[in-house]
Amino acid sequence: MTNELTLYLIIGAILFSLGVFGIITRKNAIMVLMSMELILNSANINFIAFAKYGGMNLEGHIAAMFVIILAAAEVAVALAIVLNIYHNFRHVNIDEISKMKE
Amino acid sequence: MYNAVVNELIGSLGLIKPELALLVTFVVVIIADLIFKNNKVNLGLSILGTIVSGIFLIGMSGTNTSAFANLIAVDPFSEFFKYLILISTLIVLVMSEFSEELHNRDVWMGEYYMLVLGMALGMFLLAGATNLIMIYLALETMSMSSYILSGYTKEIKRSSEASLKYVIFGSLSSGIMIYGMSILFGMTGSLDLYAIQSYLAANGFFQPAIFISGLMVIAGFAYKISAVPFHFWTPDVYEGSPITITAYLSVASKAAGFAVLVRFIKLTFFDAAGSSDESWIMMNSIPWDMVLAVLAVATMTLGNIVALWQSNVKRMLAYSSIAHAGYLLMGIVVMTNTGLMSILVYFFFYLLMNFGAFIVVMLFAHKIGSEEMDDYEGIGYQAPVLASLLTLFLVSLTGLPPTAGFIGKLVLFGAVLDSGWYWLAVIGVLNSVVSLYYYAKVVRNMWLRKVDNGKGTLKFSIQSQALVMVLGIPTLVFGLFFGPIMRWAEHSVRIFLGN
Amino acid sequence: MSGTFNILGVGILTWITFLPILGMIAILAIPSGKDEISRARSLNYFRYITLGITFIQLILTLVVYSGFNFSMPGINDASSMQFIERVTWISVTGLPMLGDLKIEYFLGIDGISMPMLLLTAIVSTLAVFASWGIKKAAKGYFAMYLLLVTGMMGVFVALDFFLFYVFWELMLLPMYFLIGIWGGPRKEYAAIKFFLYTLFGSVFMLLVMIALYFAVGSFNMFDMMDPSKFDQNSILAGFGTSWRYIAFAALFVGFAIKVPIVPFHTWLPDAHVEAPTAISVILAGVLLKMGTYGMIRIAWPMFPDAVQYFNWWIGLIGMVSIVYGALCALAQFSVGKRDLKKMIAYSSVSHMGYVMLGLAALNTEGVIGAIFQMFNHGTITAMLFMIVGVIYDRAHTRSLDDFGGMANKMPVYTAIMTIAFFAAIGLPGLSGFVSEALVFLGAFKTYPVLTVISGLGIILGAGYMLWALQKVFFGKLPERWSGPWDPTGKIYKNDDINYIELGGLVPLAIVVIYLGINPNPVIGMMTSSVNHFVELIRIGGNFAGM
Amino acid sequence: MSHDLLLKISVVILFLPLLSFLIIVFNQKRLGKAAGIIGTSILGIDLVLAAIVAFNKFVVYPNEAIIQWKFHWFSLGNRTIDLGLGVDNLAAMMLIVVTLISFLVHLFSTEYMSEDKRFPRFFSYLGIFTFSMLGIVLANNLLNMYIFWELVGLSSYLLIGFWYEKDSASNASKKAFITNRVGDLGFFAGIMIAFFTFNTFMFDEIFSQIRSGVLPFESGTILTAMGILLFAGAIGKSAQFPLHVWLPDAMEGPTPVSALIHAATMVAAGVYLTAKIFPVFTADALTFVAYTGAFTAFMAATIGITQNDFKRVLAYSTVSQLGFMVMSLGVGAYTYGFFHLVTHAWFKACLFLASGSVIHAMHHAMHKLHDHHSDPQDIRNMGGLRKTMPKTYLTFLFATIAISGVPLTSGFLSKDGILAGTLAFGNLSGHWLIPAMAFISAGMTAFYMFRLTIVSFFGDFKTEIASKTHENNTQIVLPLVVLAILSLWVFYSFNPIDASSGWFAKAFKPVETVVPAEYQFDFMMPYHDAHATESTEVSHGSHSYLNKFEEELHHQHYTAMFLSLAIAGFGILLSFIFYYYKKVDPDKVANSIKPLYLLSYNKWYIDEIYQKTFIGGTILLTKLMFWIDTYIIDGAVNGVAFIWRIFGTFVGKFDNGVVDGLVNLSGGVVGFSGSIVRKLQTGRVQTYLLLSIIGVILLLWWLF
Repeated sequence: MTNELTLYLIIGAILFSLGVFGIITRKNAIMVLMSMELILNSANINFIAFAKYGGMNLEGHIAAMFVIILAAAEVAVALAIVLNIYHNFRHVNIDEISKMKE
Repeated sequence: MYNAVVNELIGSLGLIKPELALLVTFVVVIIADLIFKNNKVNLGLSILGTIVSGIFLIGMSGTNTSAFANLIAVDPFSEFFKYLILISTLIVLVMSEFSEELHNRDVWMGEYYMLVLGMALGMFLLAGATNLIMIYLALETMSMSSYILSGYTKEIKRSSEASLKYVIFGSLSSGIMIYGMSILFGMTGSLDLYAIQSYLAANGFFQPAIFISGLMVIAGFAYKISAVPFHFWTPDVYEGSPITITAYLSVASKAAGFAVLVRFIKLTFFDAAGSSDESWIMMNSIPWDMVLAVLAVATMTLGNIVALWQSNVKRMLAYSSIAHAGYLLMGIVVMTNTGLMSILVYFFFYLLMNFGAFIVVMLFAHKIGSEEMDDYEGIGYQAPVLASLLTLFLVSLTGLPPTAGFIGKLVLFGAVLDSGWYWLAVIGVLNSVVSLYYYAKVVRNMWLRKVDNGKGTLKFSIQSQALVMVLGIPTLVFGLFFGPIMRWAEHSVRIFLGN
Repeated sequence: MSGTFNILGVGILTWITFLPILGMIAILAIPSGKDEISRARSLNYFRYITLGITFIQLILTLVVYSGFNFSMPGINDASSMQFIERVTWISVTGLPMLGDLKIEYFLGIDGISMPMLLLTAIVSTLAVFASWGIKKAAKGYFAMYLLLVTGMMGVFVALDFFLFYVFWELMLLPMYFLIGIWGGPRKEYAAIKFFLYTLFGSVFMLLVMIALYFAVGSFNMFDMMDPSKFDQNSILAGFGTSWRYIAFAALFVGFAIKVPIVPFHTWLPDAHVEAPTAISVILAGVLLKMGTYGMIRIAWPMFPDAVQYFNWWIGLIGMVSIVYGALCALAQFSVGKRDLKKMIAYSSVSHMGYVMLGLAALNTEGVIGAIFQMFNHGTITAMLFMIVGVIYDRAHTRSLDDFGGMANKMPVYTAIMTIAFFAAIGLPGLSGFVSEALVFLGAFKTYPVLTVISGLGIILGAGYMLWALQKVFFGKLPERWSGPWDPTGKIYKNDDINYIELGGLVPLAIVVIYLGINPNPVIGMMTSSVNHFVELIRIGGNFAGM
Repeated sequence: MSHDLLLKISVVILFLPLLSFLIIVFNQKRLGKAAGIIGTSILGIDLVLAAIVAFNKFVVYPNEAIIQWKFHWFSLGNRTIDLGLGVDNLAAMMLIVVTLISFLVHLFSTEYMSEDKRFPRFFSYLGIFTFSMLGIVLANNLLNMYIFWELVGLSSYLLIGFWYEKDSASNASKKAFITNRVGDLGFFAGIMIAFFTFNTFMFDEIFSQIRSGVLPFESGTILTAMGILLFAGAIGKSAQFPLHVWLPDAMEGPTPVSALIHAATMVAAGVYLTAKIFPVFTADALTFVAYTGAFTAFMAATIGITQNDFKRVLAYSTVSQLGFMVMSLGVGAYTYGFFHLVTHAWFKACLFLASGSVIHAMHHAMHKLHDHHSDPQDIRNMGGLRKTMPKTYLTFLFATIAISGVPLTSGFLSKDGILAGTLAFGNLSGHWLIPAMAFISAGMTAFYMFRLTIVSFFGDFKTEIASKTHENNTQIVLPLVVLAILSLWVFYSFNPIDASSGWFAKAFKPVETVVPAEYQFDFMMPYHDAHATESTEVSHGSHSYLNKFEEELHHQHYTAMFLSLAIAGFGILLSFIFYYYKKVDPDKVANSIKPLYLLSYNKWYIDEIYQKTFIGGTILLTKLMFWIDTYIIDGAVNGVAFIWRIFGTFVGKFDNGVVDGLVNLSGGVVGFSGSIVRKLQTGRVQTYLLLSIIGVILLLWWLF
């Protein structure tokens, strides 16, 4: 049982790492947003896994539900912003969106 | 049993009247926007809603309990921050009315008010949240509104750039936070902070996983208060956003961040039963105070020394707000109620002076079309009243008497010294000396250069000047008579510690 | 008549302190004027309001002086302070840890503050004459000037540390503007340097103030001087602990920067060289005294053990300041721009060194000498800077190379300057002598070697002062000055010093000469205070040994 | 006359010249030439009053050591600072000397300065100078002494620099003041020791405390030091080596000033001080004083031989004579030291005023000839003046005889006593160098004074200017005559070869030392101390002596007289051979001993040495200090700011510039492949994120 939990947690950790890595390395804004989803889902996996193996706690499921909902909302907002970026810059390459510095 | 739940829910609703008022206003503004299509109406309704919320807040002053089964604490501590948030919201709403940046365009303002209210709602919830999911929810509510608001002048490139950076940085931070929450949940078996605390109290041993997950959660808050090393977004976003939103972010959003940071640390990692007002007893051997002290020093030092190099006033104020976050963190480091009180006092004064400075910068920008320091040369002689007030705000930010900022620093350093963090206090005061240099740069440009340049005077509306006065007079008066604020803050340090 | 003295129900010290604020408000309310004529009229209003306010202030100070009881010691004894005004300013009770926070509006004077009060009133009144030529943004100038005066007065009458600190910092900003707006070519640099330096010093003072507050639970200076009031758990409790030494050192640095003492003095030459005449006068005449006043009023009585511990070093610093300042002043003849004002600025460093040396003496002669030297340096250096201002206004240069032979062109001016210069040298018959002699006599009893080395300052002082006198007045008049200063005759009708300038200088000269012959009016009021002070430090220091 | 009245008159005497100063200085334009009359008449009154006081002191109260008055100047609470004034025999005599010479100088100046455009101011300065000097004379304590000491410094500064348009004059006045300040520092240090030890400035109180065994730091060495430090003031004012350099330069002042300062007043102050504090000198201090005086006398005499400027020769002769006085006090011949001060005052004033008369005449002659280049003071331009200026010549000659120590003059009496004193001292203490230097100096004095007289007054006119000179009017001549008459022996002692029987020696009896026996020469200890059983002075024959020294002095009297007569005669003779009969060419002699000649001519190079060492050193030091100030202290301040700024830039760039490099680095650290690392070099936001994460990692790394 503990082994399975560990397995889930490792999957979560890998997803989290991939997400962070993606956010940091992807040039395309859309890809960045997708990486963000990975992070949120890694948290979801943790919540569900803990809920299942950590004593059938309902709170974990509820938390996962909330995260999914908020993730959707967040992506919506972020996409709108990316759209606006495209409107202004005619590209979504976040490398080159760096007018303000220092 | 159902009865009990329903009763609990209904009873709790009574405790969140201020939030409900905001929520209702939020909805009403959407509807009104559709019906009336009139910005004045939207503004009026928003202000009305804010005031109603404030009235409810006054009505329940002194409440010290918990709502919705420990989801939200309704205690004097959150109440204080809610006042701060409400005052900020009011100021932002009024300030927006003067903003040419927002009005000289075809975009409709309805969403703007709505989003400000949404953000205020998120911050209200954040100030009282005692459940990890509630914290996440509130934080996201607030964040999502702020992402949009920072890019509200969407046809301006740097505004949209700001919102993009904000959303990416914010998402990652909240992602890290929720991941940390998930682990914390797993380790302790609960999302409820009180329950987590009891678990840790019962199994009080040092566990890296708990520490790291705690740190990940704190990272989410640290980004909100722009503490080093989560401050990178701050200058860019502050510079790119409409100035009203910059001001809002630098005060209200930061206040909410501090509220939740303090509550999270205090409720989770401190011995609830053993802690007295005098000093909080830490559980485990996690040196939270040392961690925070290092963060505080790094934050204030970085904020100050980078601010030295800014030529844009708005950006300079952004870095200065980082530095102020550093000072405020010192109040948590000491881990006493005195420290907490000093944070509250400081925040209240910070609200006055920071908003004041931003409003003057905005008004100047309208007339001279620039936020660059170099363009401020001789402005003191063209707009003596506003320039004097800006000088007052900057002096207050530096922390010189007889302004409110000095009292803030006095109380803060007092708390730090009182608990024996002498080196921290020394670094703190040295930082405030450094800060003088860049604040004085603005003052220098306004008054020392192009004296009597004969350019004639800049005209500002009476209302806008009155708005600045409303902030300026208290900045001076509270510098001399700060007793009431101290008393209020003292009453507000009580955090609901569970049933 | 000692005790309180009210006018319209408000204490006289409050009047003295806040009268300039009223003046400032009046000035701010008067429009600058749009055209030439109305501008000129407003300018006159500004001048006369400022002069009037400072003059009333002077009169009130003299009223205080006339009612001052010479035999009440004060220092650490609240009951023997005079003209006390005591109102609770801020009171917050039942704070966690902080307990009852109480800050008082607590004014009063004793024999240490009375001379400073007189000095401030005299110098700030007379410096208005030196401000007569200010035309640029005159409204701001006179407003800031009055604010500055309030700050200075407040420092000398405050008996609550918090109040003291507020006044102390209050005069920073007006000073910054006064140097920064109306100063010379490098005014911005000088202004910010002054500001940063002083703030650097005062933040340490702030920390010590807070620490003392936690130790005694009040901002009242008298409580802080009373060892029995200290909370035994406080780090500052007891005597001779290293925390107390650190606290004293921090306070000392805060005050020393203001004095200024080598090596914290480098802001001074810059500030003086750039500041307009009247501000140099105020700066040298009053502001520098705030540093030493702070030491006597605060640092010394609160940390007598630390004073004894550091005393030799304080004396050494005094000696170094004396000799070093004098050498740097003398250096103005061989290097740099040979700036007369810079030379006088360095001479201030040297002369304030005497104050330190006198304080280090820790006996009646030395301390009386030190305080009297504060007063005398105030009047004498005020004269010196006014004098430099007079010639600078005419010649638009201060370089010693550009002058010579002025004695024939400006005989009255020469006479005044000779008096001032010889007073600065410490010529008997002029006030500087009495104080310097007392300092030396006192310091010799404590530190003979330091004192004798400091004596070099006397010789060097004569060197640079006479050198300057010779350069400016003697020899042949350079070709460029052979004509009248102002051929149009609009500003300067004749070549010699004019009546407005004399209005500033002659009263000071009279004070300097009179006190040189009869120092009793000033020394008399400080004797009982100083004796009490010396006793206090001595006894307090003895605790350290126990 | 009661004590009180006497003191009141003394106060009037003191303040009358100040009144003169005040009246004149504030009414310069209005008074014009009247200033001279006012000044002179006030001094005339002063002189009369001084005579009254002196008469009373000498006749009515001859046996009272001092009539004095002390009062509180100001109070320090637990003690007071007292001032006072007193008239003892010394003061009474000095009152006469100062007021008379000042009066004569005033009178002289009414004519001499009549063409000066600042005529009134000159008289005002003379007034304040006389005031200051009288203050010294009447001081009965160290503090008063110091106060007026400094005021003399000020007034001499004003007078020497009176013609300030000349750089040489303003330089000389500055030099005089600063050189004096060096001595004053020592003086003041001595005062500090005295005040520290005795808590009083009063002479009589200090003496009685020392007598009762109170010593500074309980050490005789410090007492010696105190004496020497107090004497340092005299070294400055009385132009003793090594601080004599100001005096010759001070000749830049108008000649009446030279007469006033260098004959009777300022320079006498040092000797007067030494005499006043004579009882406190220990054996070592006395030896120091004696050597200082002897060396000064010798050195100045050697310089005087070769100078060509009329006034400079007189200046060096003054320095030399002052050396005699100081030496005399040093060896213990107190009476004769002071005696020489008085006699010297008359004949030196006479010499200076006569030189003024000559210069005045030369000046007028040059004026007539429209000659503006010649030096009216150079003796090589004179010659034969006795024909054109007989009265000046006669008075000058008589004063020269007096200074050379020829019998029937006052100079003989005093100098003889001094020389006898040095012999006695040499005999008793073994310091034979002192009498040796004293006698040589006496001989040289006779030589160079006659050289001066012969070259300028005898022979033919050397220039046309000299031939066109003529005698000055009464205002100038009268003072000369008065002073010359006063140089006769008869005023001091009716016996022309022995002063000890005269009234002067009786009035100024040797004073007892107060120093404990262990620190004093045996021969200086009073007999009643040395032989405690005997109650009073020991009688030896017809004389009674205070101590062994006085006895020895008396015994050496005739030896000294013959020796001095011989040596003075030799000097005079040599002078005549060289300059009158021209049997020997002085230039040849000079060439044959060139190094010595140059040493003398260049005043022993002392000015040059000071210039190179002290002044040069100080200037170097000031430059160094200022450099330190600018570049090190201020530099450190600015440097800190600079480092802050650099740091600030660095951190500022952190957000964009440096970041790329860091990203590269961290990429490598994380171990990603090269291609991915390149892709890592991305835009800003992501860099921020990366850095945030690195920050957290660093934090964790630090914690664990």
